[in-house]
Amino acid sequence: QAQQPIKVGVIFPLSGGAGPQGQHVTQAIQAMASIINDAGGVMGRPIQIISRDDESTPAVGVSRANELISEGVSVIIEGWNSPVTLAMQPVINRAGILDITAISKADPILSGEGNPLAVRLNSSNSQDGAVIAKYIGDSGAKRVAFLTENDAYGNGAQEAIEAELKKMNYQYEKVAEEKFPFNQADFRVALTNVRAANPDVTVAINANEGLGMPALIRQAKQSRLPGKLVTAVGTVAPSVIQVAGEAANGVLGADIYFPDVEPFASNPENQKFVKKTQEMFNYTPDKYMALGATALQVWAKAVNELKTLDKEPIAKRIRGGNFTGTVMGDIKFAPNGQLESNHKLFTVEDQKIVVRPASN
Amino acid sequence: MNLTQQLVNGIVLGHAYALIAIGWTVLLGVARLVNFGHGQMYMLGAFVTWYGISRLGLPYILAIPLAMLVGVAVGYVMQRVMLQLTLKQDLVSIMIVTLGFGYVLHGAAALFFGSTGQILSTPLSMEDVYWGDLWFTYQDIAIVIVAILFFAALKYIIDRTRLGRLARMVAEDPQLAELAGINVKRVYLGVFAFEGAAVALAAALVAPRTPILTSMGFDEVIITFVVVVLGGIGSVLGSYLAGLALGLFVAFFGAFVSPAYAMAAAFAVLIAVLVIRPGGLAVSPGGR
Amino acid sequence: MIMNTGLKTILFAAPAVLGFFVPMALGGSGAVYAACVLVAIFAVMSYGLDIIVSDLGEVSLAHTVFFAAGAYTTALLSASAGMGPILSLAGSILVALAVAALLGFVTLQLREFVFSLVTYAVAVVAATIAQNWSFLGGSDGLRGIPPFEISLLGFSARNDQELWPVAYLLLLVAIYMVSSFRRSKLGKAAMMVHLNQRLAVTSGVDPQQTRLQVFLLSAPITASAGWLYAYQRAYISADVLEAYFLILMLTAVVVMGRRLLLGPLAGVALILVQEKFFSFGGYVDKIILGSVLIVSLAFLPNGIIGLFASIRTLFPRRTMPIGKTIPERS
Amino acid sequence: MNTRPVLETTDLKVAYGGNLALDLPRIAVRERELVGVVGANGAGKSTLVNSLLGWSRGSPKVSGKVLLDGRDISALPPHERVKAGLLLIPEGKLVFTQMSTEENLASTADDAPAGQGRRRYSTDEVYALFPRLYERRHHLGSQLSGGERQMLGIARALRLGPRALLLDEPSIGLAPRLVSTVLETVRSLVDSGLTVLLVEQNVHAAIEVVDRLILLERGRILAEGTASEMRDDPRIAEAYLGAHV
Amino acid sequence: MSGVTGPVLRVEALGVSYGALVALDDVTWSVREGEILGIIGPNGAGKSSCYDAVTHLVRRRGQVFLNGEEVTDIAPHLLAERGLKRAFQQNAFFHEMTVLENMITVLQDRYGTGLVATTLLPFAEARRRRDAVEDARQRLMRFGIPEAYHGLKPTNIPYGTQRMLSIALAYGSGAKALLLDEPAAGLGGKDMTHLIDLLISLKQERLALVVIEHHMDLIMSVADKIVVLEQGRLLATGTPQQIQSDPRVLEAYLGRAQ
Ligand SMILES: Nc1ncnc2c1ncn2[C@@H]1O[C@H](COP(=O)(O)OP(=O)(O)OP(=O)(O)O)[C@@H](O)[C@H]1O
Ligand SMILES: Nc1ncnc2c1ncn2[C@@H]1O[C@H](COP(=O)(O)OP(=O)(O)OP(=O)(O)O)[C@@H](O)[C@H]1O
Ligand SMILES: [Mg+2]
Ligand SMILES: [Mg+2]
Repeated sequence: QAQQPIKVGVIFPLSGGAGPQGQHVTQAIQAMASIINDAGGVMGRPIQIISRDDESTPAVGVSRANELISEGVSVIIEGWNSPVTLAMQPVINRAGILDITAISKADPILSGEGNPLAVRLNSSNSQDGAVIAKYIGDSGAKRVAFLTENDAYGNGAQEAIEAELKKMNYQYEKVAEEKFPFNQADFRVALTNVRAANPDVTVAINANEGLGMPALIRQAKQSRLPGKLVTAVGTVAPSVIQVAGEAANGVLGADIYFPDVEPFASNPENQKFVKKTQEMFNYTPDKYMALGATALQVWAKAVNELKTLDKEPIAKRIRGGNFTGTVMGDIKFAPNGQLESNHKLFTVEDQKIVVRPASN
Repeated sequence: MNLTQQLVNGIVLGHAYALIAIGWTVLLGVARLVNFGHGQMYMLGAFVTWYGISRLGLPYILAIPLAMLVGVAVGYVMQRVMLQLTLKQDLVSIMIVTLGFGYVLHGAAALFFGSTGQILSTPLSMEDVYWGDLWFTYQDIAIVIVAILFFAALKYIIDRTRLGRLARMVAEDPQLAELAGINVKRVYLGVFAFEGAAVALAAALVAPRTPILTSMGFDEVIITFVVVVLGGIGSVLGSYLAGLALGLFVAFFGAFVSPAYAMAAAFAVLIAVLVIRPGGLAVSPGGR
Repeated sequence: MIMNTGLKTILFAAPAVLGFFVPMALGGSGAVYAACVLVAIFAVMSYGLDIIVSDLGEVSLAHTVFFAAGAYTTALLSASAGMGPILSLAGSILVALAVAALLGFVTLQLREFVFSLVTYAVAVVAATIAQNWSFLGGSDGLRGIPPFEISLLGFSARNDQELWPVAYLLLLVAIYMVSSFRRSKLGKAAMMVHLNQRLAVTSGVDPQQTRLQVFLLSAPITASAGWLYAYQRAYISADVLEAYFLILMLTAVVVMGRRLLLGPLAGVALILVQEKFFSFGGYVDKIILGSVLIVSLAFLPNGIIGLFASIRTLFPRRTMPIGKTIPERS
Repeated sequence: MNTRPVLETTDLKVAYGGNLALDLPRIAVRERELVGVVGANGAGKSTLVNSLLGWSRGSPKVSGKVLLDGRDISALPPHERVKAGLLLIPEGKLVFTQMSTEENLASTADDAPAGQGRRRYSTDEVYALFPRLYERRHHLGSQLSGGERQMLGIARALRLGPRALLLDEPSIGLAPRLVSTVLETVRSLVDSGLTVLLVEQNVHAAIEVVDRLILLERGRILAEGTASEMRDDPRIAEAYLGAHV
Repeated sequence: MSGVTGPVLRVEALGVSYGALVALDDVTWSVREGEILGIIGPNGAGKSSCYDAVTHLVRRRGQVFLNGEEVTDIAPHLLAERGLKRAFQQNAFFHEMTVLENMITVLQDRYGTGLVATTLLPFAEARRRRDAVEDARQRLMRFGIPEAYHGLKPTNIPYGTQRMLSIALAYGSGAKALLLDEPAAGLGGKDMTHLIDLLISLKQERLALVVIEHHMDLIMSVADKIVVLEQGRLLATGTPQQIQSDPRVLEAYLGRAQ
């Protein structure tokens, strides 16, 4: 009986535009499972990861969730696209299974409507807005332009930045605001408008890492966009830089995790995780992968602590709770289930992410 | 707001649209066939070009014919498989079979090329041209020139040459065309092979403008559809003009309103046009 | 002759009753019920499209809009206005009728590709609206749809197993509607317009009115699938307007062989079973689905069903009795 | 006159599904001969000329041999037989409705070779034969009247340089005046070197121009002979009666 | 105008233009019940265009009266509903259906059941459907289409039989006025006799018949009245005897054949 593995369901897009990222997150979770199993597993039983592809489609996500539920998983770690997460939440919740959202950013995920016991690791729009607003304020830029993906995520992110700027009572002029659909790859028309407005800072908010963001960075460079290009939190991953190539140099961004920067670099848990991932998948983890791994790790810690697999006590332990010794260091969840995180600004130099010395 | 730059954007975009649509114009107008796998064939053309340049180390000028060759092969195989449906003129089935081909191409390309984004950079796309405030690349110039030449040649061939007449005869009544000594199957195969080559050429020229993904192709097929129908089915000149008009519309709508709604607005205009003139812009109302 | 009709009725009624027990026969697990409910919902969705494709002879790419109209109306009426399933069904049908009237009016003059394109354009515009209009939840969609409960009957369905009777009933009604349509004057008129418009006109059929009426019948069928889907999923977003549902519908309509009464149902079942139980990952699944489409249309003139000629009698041909069913004349 | 048959068929059998629609031991048309085929509706006349070309709008099973100038062409697809000089003007739809008269007349087969008894008519020559077509040369096929289409159908075939011509009821839809004009035109084409198999419902008109007449009934030859022999044949008279009332 | 003695169908000053081409100009004729009106004229004279004008399939000038009532602005399908039916010069069928199904389909106005009734009263619908099959079979036989062809697709039956089917489909469940466009084209032998019998029997049913025909023997023997068109204009009207001896008609149309 002790040998019976505990099943953990994992649902991310494994194909389509977000497929590569989804695969990486899944791999990170597998790496973490292997670390946990090496350390004796959960309640003395090994973890078995069952992974599914939601194809970035809510309907598919829901069927996959149903499948995992009937496979008898104890927890489901999911969520790259917000609509997929929002669609899966009620289904998983009704089945009485714990649902941890790793990446999806939409605010309603934590609203409690779909899942009153929601937990999410990725930072929220409002958390993200502050760091960008602070940068704009510090840089003294007066002419600000926005290039924003026209959906809940993009508009929310822009609103958060503007709200923060207002809170700071910072005087600036919004010289351009261009919205575009998620799957846009040609930004020349929008960039022409932005360029004509001659901004000091252009904030680019585009979660389409496979296509839109690298295209935007390249075309901004080619069109000789004046001022600084600032990208929204978490939208410039190493994969984006790889596609964007040289054009990415000089782009400014912010994020919550960097594998080889303090405090992560010296964190033994993180070192273990980075090593394991490189060993198993020949890949250095990025922020998303770290979040996926942390999700599993936090759950495993809670289970081992409470010695139960039941949804409710575990969720209550996580929501509003503290955890020490995770990949992300010592972390804390807000009572609504949101992981609290620290943002760091970085610039891309020589196609490498270079974290700026902390100014706070 | 820089109107001249938007005009340049619109012109380049318009020629790109027209170029992407050209294969389908021929299919639809000349042989009354459709191909919903068009977008995926575009994707394949882009990836073969990319593969030729970055994996096989071919120069751009050789990667293009390679892509076209693959396009021809895919077009040929598609038509070979559908030949019976084509001869029966079963349009509903053809629409759906080509949709199926699009699926297969997408799946196969993703397995083969992977699903990460790639940059298809060509010697032309790396060369930016700055004229005062204006900006474009040599790639953009190539798109405009090739599109114009291609359309002119096509217009001439379809209207004036035996080959064009042949295809039009087959389009109308394959069985009657047989009685005129035409090898109908060969014409169908040829038209589809042409479609494959044309869309691959378009991909090799247009795709370097943006990063490429194996999941792309959806937008391309929609744009093609709009261009072909708006131009009046089968009208070569019409689809050139429709492509150009669409490009300018997208650019200026983006400039004055918002790029977010440019496609939806283009569709709204399309619907309005077709309600007023069901035959598209090229055909006079009530004609035929 | 009377005997014949009676026999036929039994022949139809028996499977209709037996069909209800299919999930139980398959083991009755949660996954089976979930699959069966989805098959029923998507089949109903496809039947709406079926009468457009098979009878009117047009490929409508706007049926996701009707599906979405049902789903969104239900989400709004149940989550925001607190209405029960019966009222939300009525609402869904009304909204779908309004949309269909508009779409039918716009496409009255259009045929073939142009028709397909315009319907597609409508779907794209609808998706843009759904994604951006906060009334419809924008890209976050609409949440908080309550469980399916008809207090009047004391009926409540909190999971797929409990929802199954509703889904199955809806499926039966849809199939019966489609079969009635095909036997009715309107169904014949649709075929006439489809096959030879000039002859149809000179036989006293108004093509435009016929097309409009068929649209008005088709839309509520697909919308009622959206209605149940909203309850089943408890969350609706703009993804219901995406290609996934469109391709699902189209495939279901044609894959078994066109113009078969049970074709769409069998098609949906086939696709979902493959997707749920024999999935090889997104890309391979795409290749499989594409190949099935190609093979069944290009190489099997009678669809997949043509392969099983023996069970063919279970799938009555849509058209009228042909030579052999006519009684011999003395 | 060379007596070797230009067009010959042996053991021709055509079946639709299970029904044998045609069963002919042998038919031969010699150089410069105009052979008429008559028979009631459904006798198999169209089936005969269509199967000589291997062409059909349905899907018949055809067996037997077809020889053109002694060469076995049974295995060739229809368009190859056309190139070899065997031309058919079918009944029913004859012209490309989306093309102008002029385009309809523009040659289409791969450089149909001249010689060997083949003559390609130039556009001017066909316009001279059918002045009406000249007047309508810029009209689309769909805009032509029924009779104009019939003329255009014949004219198109002449443009392709026939060695042997198969005509399926060319007089359908023609005004009486034109019926005789067309049939006389066919006769003069034969006199100038063409070989023709003419299917005609209008026995009355056909018998005036043909050299030989074949009477078909239910897919078999009921009678065969020269025009003068057949004129008095009672079986012909029967068919003739129907047409004449 | 009394319905009994007045013409069933009357057209006045009918004209059709295709762009610059005037295909029909100022043509007037009428036909009574139980009467056969023949329309003859050279190819391209505008005969078929005249039918298109009467049945409102083209834009035209002039007026059309059915049973004394002006129907000029009535939509084509409503004209059919009122009993004005026509056949086309080129055969017109519902191609994917069998001959019998074709016939059943055009009988829908008599045997069809509305959607609501079909849904609520399936048995009544089934009964009507069986009646339709039987009636369709009878009608096909009456129009000279033997039972052996009923199960075939229309394009697979002999051309002559296709002609008869076209007429049967045009007549449908019945008509007050029936316009036929070269019904005898391609007919011969027994089929021709059949056609003549059919025309006469339709005439005896008090149907008003208009027949375009190039087949002089046929038209002269069955028509009560003949209209001759040439280049879109009315050249002559009269009884067959008058027409046959009219020098203008001989010159323009009949030529030396007569
Ligand atoms: N495509 C087909 N499928 C099935 N049967 C066919 C087909 N075409 C012809 N037939 C049958 O073959 C026989 C001969 O037909 P065919 O058309 O050759 O006659 P025909 O002599 O040309 O008559 P007509 O004078 O009316 O043109 C008929 O019995 C007909 O039913
Ligand atoms: N749609 C059209 N567009 C332009 N011209 C047309 C159109 N239809 C017919 N015509 C022309 O109008 C004239 C009359 O045509 P119509 O078909 O009425 O002749 P018809 O008397 O029926 O001749 P036939 O006996 O040969 O059938 C012809 O010269 C024809 O070319
Ligand atoms: Mg024949
Ligand atoms: Mg005519």
